[in-house]
Amino acid sequence: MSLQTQDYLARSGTNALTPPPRARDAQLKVAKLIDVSICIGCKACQVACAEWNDLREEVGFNVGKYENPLNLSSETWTVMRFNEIEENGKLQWLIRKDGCMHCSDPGCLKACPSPGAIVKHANGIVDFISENCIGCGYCVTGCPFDVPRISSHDKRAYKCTLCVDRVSVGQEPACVKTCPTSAIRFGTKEDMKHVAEERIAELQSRGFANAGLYDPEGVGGTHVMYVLHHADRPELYNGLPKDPKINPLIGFWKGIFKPLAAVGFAVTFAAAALHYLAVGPIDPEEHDEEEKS
Amino acid sequence: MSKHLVRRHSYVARVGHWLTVFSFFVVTLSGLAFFFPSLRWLTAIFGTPQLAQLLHPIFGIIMILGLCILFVKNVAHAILDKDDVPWFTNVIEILKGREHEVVEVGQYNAGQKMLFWTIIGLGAVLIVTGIIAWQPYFAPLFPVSVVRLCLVLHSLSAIALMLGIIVHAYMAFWYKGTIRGMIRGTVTRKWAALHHPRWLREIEKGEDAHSSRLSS
Amino acid sequence: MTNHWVDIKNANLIVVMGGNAAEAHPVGFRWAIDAKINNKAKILVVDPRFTRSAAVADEHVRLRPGTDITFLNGVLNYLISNDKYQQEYVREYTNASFLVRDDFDFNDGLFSGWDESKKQYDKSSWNYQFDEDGYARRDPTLMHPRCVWNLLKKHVSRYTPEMVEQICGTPQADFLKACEMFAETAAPDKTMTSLYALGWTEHTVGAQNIRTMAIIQLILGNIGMPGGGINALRGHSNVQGLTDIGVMATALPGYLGLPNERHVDLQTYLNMSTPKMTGRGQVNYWGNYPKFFISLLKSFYGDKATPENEFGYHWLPKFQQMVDAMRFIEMTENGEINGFLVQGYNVVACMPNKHKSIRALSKLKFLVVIDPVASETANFWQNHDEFNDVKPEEIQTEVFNLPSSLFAEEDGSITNSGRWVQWHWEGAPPPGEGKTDSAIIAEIMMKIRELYEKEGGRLPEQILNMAWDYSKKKHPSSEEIIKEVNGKALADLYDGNGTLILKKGQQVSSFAQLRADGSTACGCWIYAGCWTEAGNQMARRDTADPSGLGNMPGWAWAWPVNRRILYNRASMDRNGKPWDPKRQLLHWDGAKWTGYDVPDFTAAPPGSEVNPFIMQQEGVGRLFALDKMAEGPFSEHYEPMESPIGTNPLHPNVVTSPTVRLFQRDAAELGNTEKFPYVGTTYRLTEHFHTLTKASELNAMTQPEAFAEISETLAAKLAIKSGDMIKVTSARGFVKVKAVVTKRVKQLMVNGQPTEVVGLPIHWGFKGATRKGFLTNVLTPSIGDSNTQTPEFKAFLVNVERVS
Amino acid sequence: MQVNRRQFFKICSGGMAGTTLAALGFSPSEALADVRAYKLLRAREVRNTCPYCSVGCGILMYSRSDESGNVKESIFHIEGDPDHPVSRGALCPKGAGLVGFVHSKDRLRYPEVREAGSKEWKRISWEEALERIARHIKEDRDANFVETNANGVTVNRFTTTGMFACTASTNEVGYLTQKFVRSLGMVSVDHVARI
Repeated sequence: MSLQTQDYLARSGTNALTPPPRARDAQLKVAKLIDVSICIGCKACQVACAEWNDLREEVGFNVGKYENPLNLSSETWTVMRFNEIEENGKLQWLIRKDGCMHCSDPGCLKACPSPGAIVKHANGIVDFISENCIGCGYCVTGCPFDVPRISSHDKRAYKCTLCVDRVSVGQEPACVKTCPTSAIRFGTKEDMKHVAEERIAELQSRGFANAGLYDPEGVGGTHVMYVLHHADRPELYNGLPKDPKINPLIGFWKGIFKPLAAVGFAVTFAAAALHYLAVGPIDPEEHDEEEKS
Repeated sequence: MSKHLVRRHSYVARVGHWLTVFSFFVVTLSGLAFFFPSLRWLTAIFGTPQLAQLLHPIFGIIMILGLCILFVKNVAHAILDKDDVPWFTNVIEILKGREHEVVEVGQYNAGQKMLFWTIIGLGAVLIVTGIIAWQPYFAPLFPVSVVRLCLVLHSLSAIALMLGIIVHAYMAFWYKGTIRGMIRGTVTRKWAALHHPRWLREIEKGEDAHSSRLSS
Repeated sequence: MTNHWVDIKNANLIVVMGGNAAEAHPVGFRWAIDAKINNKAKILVVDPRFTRSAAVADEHVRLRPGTDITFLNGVLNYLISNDKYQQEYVREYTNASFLVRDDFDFNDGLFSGWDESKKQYDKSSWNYQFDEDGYARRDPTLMHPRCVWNLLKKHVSRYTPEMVEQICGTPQADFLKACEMFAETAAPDKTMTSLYALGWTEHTVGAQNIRTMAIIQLILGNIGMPGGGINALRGHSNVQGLTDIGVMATALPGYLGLPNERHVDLQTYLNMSTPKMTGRGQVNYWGNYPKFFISLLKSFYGDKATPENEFGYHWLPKFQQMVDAMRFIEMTENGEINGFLVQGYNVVACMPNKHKSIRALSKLKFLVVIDPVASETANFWQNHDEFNDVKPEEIQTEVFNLPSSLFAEEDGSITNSGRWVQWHWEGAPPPGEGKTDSAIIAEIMMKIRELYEKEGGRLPEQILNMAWDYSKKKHPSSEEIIKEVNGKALADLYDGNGTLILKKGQQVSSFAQLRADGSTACGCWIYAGCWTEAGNQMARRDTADPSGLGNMPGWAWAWPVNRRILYNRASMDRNGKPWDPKRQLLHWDGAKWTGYDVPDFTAAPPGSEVNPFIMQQEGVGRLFALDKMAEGPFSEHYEPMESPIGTNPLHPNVVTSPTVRLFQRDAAELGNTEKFPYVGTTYRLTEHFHTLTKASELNAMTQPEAFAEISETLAAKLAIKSGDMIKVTSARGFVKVKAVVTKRVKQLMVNGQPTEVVGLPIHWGFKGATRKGFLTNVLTPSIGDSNTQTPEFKAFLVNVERVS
Repeated sequence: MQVNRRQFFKICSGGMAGTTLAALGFSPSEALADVRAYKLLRAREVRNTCPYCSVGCGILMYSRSDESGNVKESIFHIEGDPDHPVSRGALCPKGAGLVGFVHSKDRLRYPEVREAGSKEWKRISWEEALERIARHIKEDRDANFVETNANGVTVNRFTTTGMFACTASTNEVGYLTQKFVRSLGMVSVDHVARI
């Protein structure tokens, strides 16, 4: 298993002083665009994802809602989330496909302590290299979208790979291909932004004045974007964060704290050494002799 | 009791200490590898990084068990009291190696007592945060924000603990004759007289009473 | 579908009513979304529930289950009284101008001719006035008081917005908003498509629901138009094909009828089955009935069919009464049936009143189930506690379970809703000892033949003379069979000018080549052309779309004669000018009609008197249905048999459909609002296909357990929370399911009283990978539509309780 | 044009992967080591039509083997046929899960009989099943066949055994079934369209 390729833009657990080889970054960035305004919540993407990736979630229960499986898990990499809102007498059933957003500045990668367990490809895909995953769950805490899940069977982290195995041979992700209403599109990020513009204009012409693109700046933009009819209130879509950012604690932990700790060790060791050199050992035997003398 | 030696640490206390030391090293090596990915190679001593991740919390619990023993054994002697005040006022002199000149230490000096409470405190934080962040068993039961906070607190306390332990180990190294106390359980009366004269007096007082009882 | 799936993209308004296209046909629905995005189309959903279709619609309007005719007649009333219809189309292409007999009448809920003692109509007054030549009289000015238009206008005038609100529970403002959307498409260059499915058919007035929309589509000028039409979204993948092939009690392939007892000989049968032309100079294509029928007999009986023996006519069984699915179950329960062969049909799960089905199957001597998976039907005798509370030791039915192939394990063709006949290929053999369906049928057939050949019996020639000229008699290949269905020349065929069209043995390329003299054989005339001398047309894969309208004429093959849009001549005025130049399908090239689709017309030039609906005797679309419907030539609102209001505000003396199909025993199992105060309705979810997908873990994962949807008001009243277990009871039995409390189901004000709807998806049972559960059809009543005998699954009465 | 797409597909997934890889941001040799191996590379691709609803979506079925004689083929993946004019490669959740239906744990593998009053299935041979079924049908037909009605009209029917046909089966099976039932004089016949 190769741990490095020239196509990684970033690689977890890798020192900024010794970055991965990444000369080949003049590449088209890919993106998945999810247009929630034409999503019918059919779950084809869920099934296609499970089918292609050979995942089988346990058959669960109905708990009084349409969601099933109820949440993301190591065997469920995408779920439809349903929300009913009623405003001004008009009912809306907001349905959002949830899963990895493939952030440009991935919090999971930042939090991951295992070298090469999380990589960001030059095309924007953030992928977990399970071989290197140690199952610590730091990625879970790094993700602003609550996406990665640790398997209780093999204790490794899992999430959507954007069907990196399909994309790598020139196909689209399974969920994109299967989407009955073309609510999921795939292409270069530029193209997807353009498609989104057209969709937003169309939605605005239908009275959704706040229609917009969800490509949050706080994580450097994402390679999974949403067209929302209420882009001003993303939280309506079952808690899509309005302004997602990597939590500052993660920034501190994986940022300044590390050199501080290193300095702490250095200082402590140095202090001890210097102290020893200055004061020397205190040996009761010598002391005795000193006193005697 | 020998003429030269006095018993300082019971067998149970020594086992507790070395159990703690051993497990501390294990968790530290793996923990450091998790904290500094460049030290990933440290996990090799466990076989694989995955095993390191698996064993880290288990040795953490062992370390906490060791600490519990130490706590039970030592807590009575670790209460700071007014006799410790001079130690603080003379800390510079002490660092210069003139402790015996400026204070008269009992069983533990104030620095040791503080270290004790620091270790116990950090140990408590480590075990609580460690369990909350333990994947895949307990972490999924808590909100991500709590787990995240726990992980950061865990690493902060771990680093603090490591620094504390370095100081602790250095002190043991600096005060020659200390380490044998923790290995063999006994220290020389000279050592005791130098570092813990008040404690030695109390011991000797006890010995006198004992021998007079014997002789009477 | 008069049109087809891709054509939906050409619509300006998509009305989803009597169905839930996004949920039941998600991929077909992509073209509705396409219309919305690329054609600025609007989507209107009229449904008791806020469905997944409604989630992406521009408007959602609620109505009470079983009141669609009221709503649609209300729309008709709005369109007619506001002059929102396409006048030229109505005048020229519908029977609006036709004069109706003076003794036709409608009074207090009943049409003329009702015989109370027989409980049926004498339909003779439901007809046109004819002139001395036998042609229908017309008044193109539409002024005559007896013309269809004025009768229709009068008939629907009672359906005011107030009446709609009273019966449907639809607030007037919502209803009028919907009417305005319909009205916009009265413009000649605007079309509306109607997407409906079982939400209309599965009612006691199912066929009339559809007719009402068909009338709307005719007056809006939307039939024959790209982006228009009346589009049945058929349920199962080949429900269209099996209907075309006529595997039904009284049918033969190609919508020919199985002879009944009145058809004493071939000539009588042909005379009674071949319609007479009733419009001067019209085509009356069904006049070719004898050609199709004789060709079928030649296909069935081969050389054994000769003019001397009426082409084997008497080997066909003649029926006394139609034994359709519901009557069959009734007869079985009566002990009148001994044996039952079931091919991939989950009877216990699919038929109404599951307890009745179980009682019936328990009376059988033998049951043969041919299925790829374990079904509730094959296992009906197993005890599964309250899910299937039976005593196996008391059930004396001998049950055979034969493992068959499924789609992936066979070659063959299936016909989609848009009439596209598509060929598919086998990818792997069936598991274990499984065999293909055709092999199983053929092997049983050969076994029976063997017995008759050896032992004799009753009329062995009926069995032995059926042609079975397949190279492998026990495993006929799909190619051989479909070539037989397509038909071939049995002698050299010449046209009127003496030119050789086909040599003996060649495949026919169109039903126009069929003959009534026994010189052609054809198993299903509308499929003539699917496998011609040029080969398998159904396997074609050319995706070219020369018109840009999505017709894809080179992809697979559509019946009839690869026509993609039925009645396409009606997309132009009489002179051949398209109603909308952007949607021009055909043009006159000086000698014939040609263009992007196969003309649904003759070679009559522009301006001729030939009307575009060539299958009809008078060549026009019928606003007035003559005697074709059981309940009457116009549609009328009748309450469901289990009505939550117990009256009919339009005519309290005739509450429910007078002609409804209801057996006496089943009448005793009807409930009323006293015990069952809420309206139950059943439906599908997008995650599952009936009870098939529950066998697949991948699908079971996505909707694992049975549930019912109730409104927040009902939940509050009964102290039910989402996720609680509830018991839903009808006069037929009970089911226990999880409660989904939702804003998407709402209380309606009907006839002045609050009415609650309980939604019941149908996908679970006591077999499969999903959580074991009840079959929803425990609850549904055994009542049928009077035209189609389709059971009422959409409106019945239930009670709901919380299970503690 | 089908050939073009298919060729393109094969080429993409096989030899020329590198071009695509580079275009989409992977370097061929090493990146492949880090992503899951593409699983359809040499699978046999067969076209079919989804058996659920009547949209008639095109599907591509992938089975292991190159049809060599020693292999019993097994379909391991099904996805949409991008050439199909209606579905354009899309499949709804039902269609997307088809492989689960093909390999359902509930698939029947051999003929079984449940004897009258019994509580269980018993495995039997095809020969026995066909023998017994044919005998049942013949006995019932011979006992209840009606040649003429009360008025002396030839009717040649028998109602006491019925058949319901399947609407997921092909037109060919439908036609065969039509011939089967009518050749026995059966009139108690229906299919799922009615429901």
